[in-house]
Amino acid sequence: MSELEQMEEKPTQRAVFEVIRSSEFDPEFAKVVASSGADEIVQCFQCGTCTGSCPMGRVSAIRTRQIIRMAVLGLKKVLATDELWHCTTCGTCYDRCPRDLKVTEAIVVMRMLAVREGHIPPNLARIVGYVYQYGHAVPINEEIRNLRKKLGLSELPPTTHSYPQALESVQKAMKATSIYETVVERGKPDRG
Amino acid sequence: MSKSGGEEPRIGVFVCHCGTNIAGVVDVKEVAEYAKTLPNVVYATDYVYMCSDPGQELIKQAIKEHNLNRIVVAACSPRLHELTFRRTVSEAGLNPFLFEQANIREQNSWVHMDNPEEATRKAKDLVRMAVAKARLLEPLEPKEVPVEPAVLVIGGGIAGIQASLDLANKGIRVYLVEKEPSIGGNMIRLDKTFPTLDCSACILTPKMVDVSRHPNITLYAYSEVVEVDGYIGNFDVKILKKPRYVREDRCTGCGKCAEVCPVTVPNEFDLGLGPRKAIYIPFPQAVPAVYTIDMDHCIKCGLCVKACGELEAIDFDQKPEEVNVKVGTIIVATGFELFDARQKPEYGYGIYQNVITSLQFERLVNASGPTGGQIVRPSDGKPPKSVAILLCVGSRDQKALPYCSRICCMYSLKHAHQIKEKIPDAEVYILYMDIRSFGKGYEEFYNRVQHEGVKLIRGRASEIWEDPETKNLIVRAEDTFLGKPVELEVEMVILATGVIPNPATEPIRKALFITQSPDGFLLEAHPKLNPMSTTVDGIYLAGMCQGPKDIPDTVAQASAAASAASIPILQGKIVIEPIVANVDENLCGGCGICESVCPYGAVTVEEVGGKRKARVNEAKCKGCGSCGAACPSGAITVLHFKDDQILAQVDALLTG
Amino acid sequence: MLPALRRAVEKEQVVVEQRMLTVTQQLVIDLSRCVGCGICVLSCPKEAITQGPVGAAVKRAAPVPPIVVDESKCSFCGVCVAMCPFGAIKLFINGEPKVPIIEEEGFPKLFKSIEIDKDECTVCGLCVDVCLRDALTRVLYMPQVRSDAAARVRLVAESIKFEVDYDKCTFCTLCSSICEAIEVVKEFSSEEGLVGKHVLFDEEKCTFCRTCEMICPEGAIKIELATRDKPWVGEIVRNLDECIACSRCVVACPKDAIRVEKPFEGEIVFNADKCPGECSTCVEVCPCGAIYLPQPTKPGEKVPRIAVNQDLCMLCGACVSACPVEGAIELRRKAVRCEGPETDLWKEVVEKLTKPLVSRRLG
Amino acid sequence: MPNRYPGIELATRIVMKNLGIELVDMEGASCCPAPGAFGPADLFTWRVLGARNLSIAEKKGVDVLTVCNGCYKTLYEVNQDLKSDPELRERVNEVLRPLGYEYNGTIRVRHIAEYLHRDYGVEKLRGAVKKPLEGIKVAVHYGCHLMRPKLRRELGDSERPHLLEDIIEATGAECVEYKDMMICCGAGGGVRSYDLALSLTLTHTKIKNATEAGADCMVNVCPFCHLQLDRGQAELKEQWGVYYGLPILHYSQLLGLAMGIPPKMLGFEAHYVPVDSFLEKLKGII
Repeated sequence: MSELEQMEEKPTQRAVFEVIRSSEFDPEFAKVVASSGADEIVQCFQCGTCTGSCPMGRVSAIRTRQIIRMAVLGLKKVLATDELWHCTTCGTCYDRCPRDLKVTEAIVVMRMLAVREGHIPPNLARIVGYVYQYGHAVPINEEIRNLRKKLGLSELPPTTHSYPQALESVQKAMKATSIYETVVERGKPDRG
Repeated sequence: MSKSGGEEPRIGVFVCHCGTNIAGVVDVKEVAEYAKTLPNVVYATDYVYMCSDPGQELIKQAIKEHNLNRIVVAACSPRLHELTFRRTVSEAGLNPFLFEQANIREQNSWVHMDNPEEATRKAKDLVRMAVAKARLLEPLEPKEVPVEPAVLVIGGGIAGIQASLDLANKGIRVYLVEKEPSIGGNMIRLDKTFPTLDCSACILTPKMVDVSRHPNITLYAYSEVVEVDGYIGNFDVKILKKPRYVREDRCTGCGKCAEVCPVTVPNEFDLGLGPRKAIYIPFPQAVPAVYTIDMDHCIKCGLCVKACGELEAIDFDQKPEEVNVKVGTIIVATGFELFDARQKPEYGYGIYQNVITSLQFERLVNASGPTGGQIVRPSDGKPPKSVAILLCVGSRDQKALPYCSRICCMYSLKHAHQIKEKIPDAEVYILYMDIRSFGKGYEEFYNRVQHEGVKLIRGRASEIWEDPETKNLIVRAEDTFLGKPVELEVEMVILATGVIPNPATEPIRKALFITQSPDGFLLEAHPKLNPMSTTVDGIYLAGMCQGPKDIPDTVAQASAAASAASIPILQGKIVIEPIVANVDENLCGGCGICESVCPYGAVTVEEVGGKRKARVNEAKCKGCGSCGAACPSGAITVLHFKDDQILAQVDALLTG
Repeated sequence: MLPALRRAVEKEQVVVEQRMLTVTQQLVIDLSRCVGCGICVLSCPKEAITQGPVGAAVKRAAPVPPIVVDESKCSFCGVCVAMCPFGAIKLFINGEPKVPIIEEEGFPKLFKSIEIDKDECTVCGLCVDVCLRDALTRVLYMPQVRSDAAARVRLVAESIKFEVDYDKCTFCTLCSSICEAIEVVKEFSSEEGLVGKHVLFDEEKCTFCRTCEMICPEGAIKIELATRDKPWVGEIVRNLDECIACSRCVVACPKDAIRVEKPFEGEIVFNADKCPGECSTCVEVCPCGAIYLPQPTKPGEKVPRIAVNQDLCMLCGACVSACPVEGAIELRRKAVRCEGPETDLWKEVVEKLTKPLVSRRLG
Repeated sequence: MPNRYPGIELATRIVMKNLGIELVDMEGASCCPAPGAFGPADLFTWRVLGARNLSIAEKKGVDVLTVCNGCYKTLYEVNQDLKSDPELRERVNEVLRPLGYEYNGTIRVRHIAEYLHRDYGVEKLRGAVKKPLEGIKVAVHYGCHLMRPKLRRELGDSERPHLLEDIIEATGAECVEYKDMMICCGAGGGVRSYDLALSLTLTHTKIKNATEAGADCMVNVCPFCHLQLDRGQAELKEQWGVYYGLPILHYSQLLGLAMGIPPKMLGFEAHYVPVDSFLEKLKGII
């Protein structure tokens, strides 16, 4: 059996031979990404400065250039990839892009579109849930309360922790936008 | 209402179909019929191509048959065929300025393609306006001025040298001005030229010698053009000869002075890699071979004076000297400079010792360079066993230079070849976005370099880190073909820095009233059909000052510019368009606003009979009308665009 | 990136460096020698050197250079090297100490000299004791003679005469038995029997103790010593590079054997009435130790707040640079002496150096 | 204000008080909210909540000062977005108005590092230092969102900046250069909570390189970086079995030490990597 045949035998390897068909290109997707704040991505000339600059690219499978490429072509499956969530939004690619693309912003926009498509990472749902519940992504716990007291600070900081009405306004604001429905509600079962 | 020659206007209107360009949208027959209804129109017709021979014949016939004395053609933009129809009218015996063109194509049929009805209505409006103006047209007589048979060439690089030699060989006097102590420009710094690998100095120095010996060329080296006045055929040029502190007529170039000079400083010519003395010639084949004292570093110890001895060529008291010349035309060949690689801090130029620029590499690999052609890296003076060449440093970069610098791909391939030639076991990497090998024999050269084992990596370098111990450099990029980040540890990095217009061009550009394109290079009159002229008559462009180009293109453009610059001189006189500003001295208050707004320096306020009055230099005036619009007392009008003519058009538009 | 210009404070040095691929020039200022006198500031043809803080202004942990070289203006010509009276500035080209302008005779060296009259000098070393630098060293030819009697004798002896009266000598060998310098040679012949022959003397071993003379039973030995005029035991070695021409040695010499010629002629004036006292910055910075705070010799005596010993002053001007009081110190250099060609550049430098200098208020 | 490290809050309050700068609390403020972890959930909501926080400061008529790069990114960029886009501002205010808030774009947002460097001034800061931390080698950690993206900041070059170096050197300490100095701590963009192991790889690179360059501590200006660099070392020990023990200090804490504030008032207790050995080193100074 030839090497090629062997690889074709294994279904996991088949992806290597995957053909991207023009039918997969969703021109609407590219437009949505552009209209959500990453309007210049079509100018990408695939130089690779972003991938080469990416600290995460050296330790993970994230390939910034390819993410942008998929968005430009309208390959919506980029939204379902794990790598999309590997970006630390450090902005090095953004700062170096010779085409002045807002690379990091494009990735954040794509993440938002992924969330709308239902690809909600559990941590994101949890953090949004915390903000809804406490007004903070990192709420104060018992241990920190004690430490604050020990240091002579007020037990609770003068934030939503101390002002229930302020918390209520945060919650109302979140309810007034689509986040409540798309993330808070849908993400609930994930919150342990 | 002013009339010409006292006759009643008899206007003929000719509506062009331009194939279907106009007729496909505008109902040309209806427009022609409409024209007949306008006052003073005695004849109107339409035709498929007015600009064609039969079309022009049609106009001439109509003039004769109907005794027409004003002609309106409704067709394309006057930019294209105004001259054609002026000639037609003239051949029929009318003054060519009794012609008016209405643009019903660019400004009508092309922009209102989906609305034929409105377009037809607008065509009628435009014709009505043209007719209204035609009624008031006056005959104008073009003027002729004699041409000074000499050319000023600014910049002594290969472009200026080539242009000067071409002109001088035609028997025309040339004043060549170069700001550096020697001519040769950037090309004389290069080692070899792609793709033929000719030695740059070997092919250039014969031309430099020709320049210095040519009886028709006066060379002003170490000089600058400080003022230009006048117009095509008659430019007055003020040249400032900077003091060399060495008398050109006495210095023999023997070099004894430099031997004893105790002050050693970096030689700009070597981009700081090698030394020179405070009294120096930039390189051995310099033209003129005259030494120059760098007063920024000279301490006036007098050792050179002693060494020079009886020649007495050194003169610490030399002062700048002004020279005035008169020329008919001017060629600008002010060249380029390199992009400052420090603006890309991620590459560490200026911080890491072993990161150099391509031009520094040219000096490094050059046999007459500071190392005698040995390729060594700056940190330890040892030949590097691995080199990365980074393309597009500054070029094609929205954060720096948006344009392609055109030469870097090829010179970098050449550098890769030269490294392989001198250090055969060295690894050479080229990091590129695209290889643009656009010229004759260039793709073949690219092929050859690939054969020599140079590794081309398709990815733009993202950053460089220096290992503080070894001073080696770690270049990071993505190999976009593999889709993987790569790290290359190399002993030296060459940055293929892009090119920018020479900053020294700017004052010259302003003095000559020529314009620049958004990239900062000088703007040509037409990118396709007139790439060696400017929008100012009598001023031409050669070489990199107009845009990035390689040596063959520079030489070709220089010869083209020389040819263009010689035309007015060989004609001996030039005709000046009579559409110029005109001052009514009775109304002029001499406030000078016109002078300040004129973009061509054509209007000046002068004393006339004890009063200040605006004066128009008709040869310099382009008839743009800025002065007329700005004049608070209505003293300035532009002939052929007089106030009553324009107001008549406006009236015609509003009363339609 | 080349050319690389650099200025760095490294240990006790300021290094101003210009590096090209094939040539590296370094101007090195030795902070332990630089007193901040400002002579280089005035001499620099490119005005590349400026005065830094001197004296009391310097109260920081890290060394603050009293002169500041602007590396972008410096031509590395070496005039400052030639002019510095303290040898604090050196020029290195590719690592080698080199001053092309002096080598090409484009500029002279600052003149100074120390002359020692060997005839007068007793090598007492008082001059060495008072020297503030390492300009004088006492070299003794026989430093270890305390336990070596013979060597001691030879320091003073021109010759030692050992005479034996053979008429009296009985060749008893008493003398040779107590002294290594004496050997008694005896011979026997059949004809004459046992006969004494010679008493040999080795001058090198003699310590001039005269025991032989005393022990000889017949009084046959006679020792005489011819002494040198002046025992020549060593000399004072000069190092002009180190000499700051303060003349302390001249003052200290008990024999008036030293003559120092200073590079500058002129005078220094202390307007003691303007000095506020209790500052003593000038005293601290003076490289020659020429300035002092006069002490009353008896109670109630009025003494000036500050004074200078003109003999010790070499007119460098460090005190003027350091003094924080307007007009308290005035320096008037009248002439500058050199060794080598007096070029036009030298004359220009002299002109600048001979302008009067007056202390100014700080800031 | 950081919830996880109250010591940073305390240190900042004391230091600013000693510098004579009055801090005004923003009562009822919420999470900024986190640009990377919350933003992608819905960028509009992110701006609404950010604008709500800004409006609290607007009402008090004071500019916003952050001690955190994340808060800085959110509040600075939301402020910038809403100031330049009236339509977006109106949409945001439509949500806020019924809740009793309104964003008007009347204030500036500044980071404490920026404030001390640009407004307070490095020279003045040096003057406030009572115990110069001479001999202390600091590895500088900028964190990403202070300087980047540079097109949306006014702090200059982000490749080789010297903003933090300037204010750190004002304390008398020396900054050491280390490889990959400008890379991310690994935590940003929600990566810490998405994939801890992945985020720790960058943390490891940073801590290792800084340690090898001879740093005595690493100074940051962001509590989230602080967490990743500090607690991350404990996690690296647990997961990879490697431990460097490089003390992590927020700039406020470092400045506090240099101003002679007793360490126990700077809240080092909450740190995972003990700072005892570092404080030991400072014994002669503070």
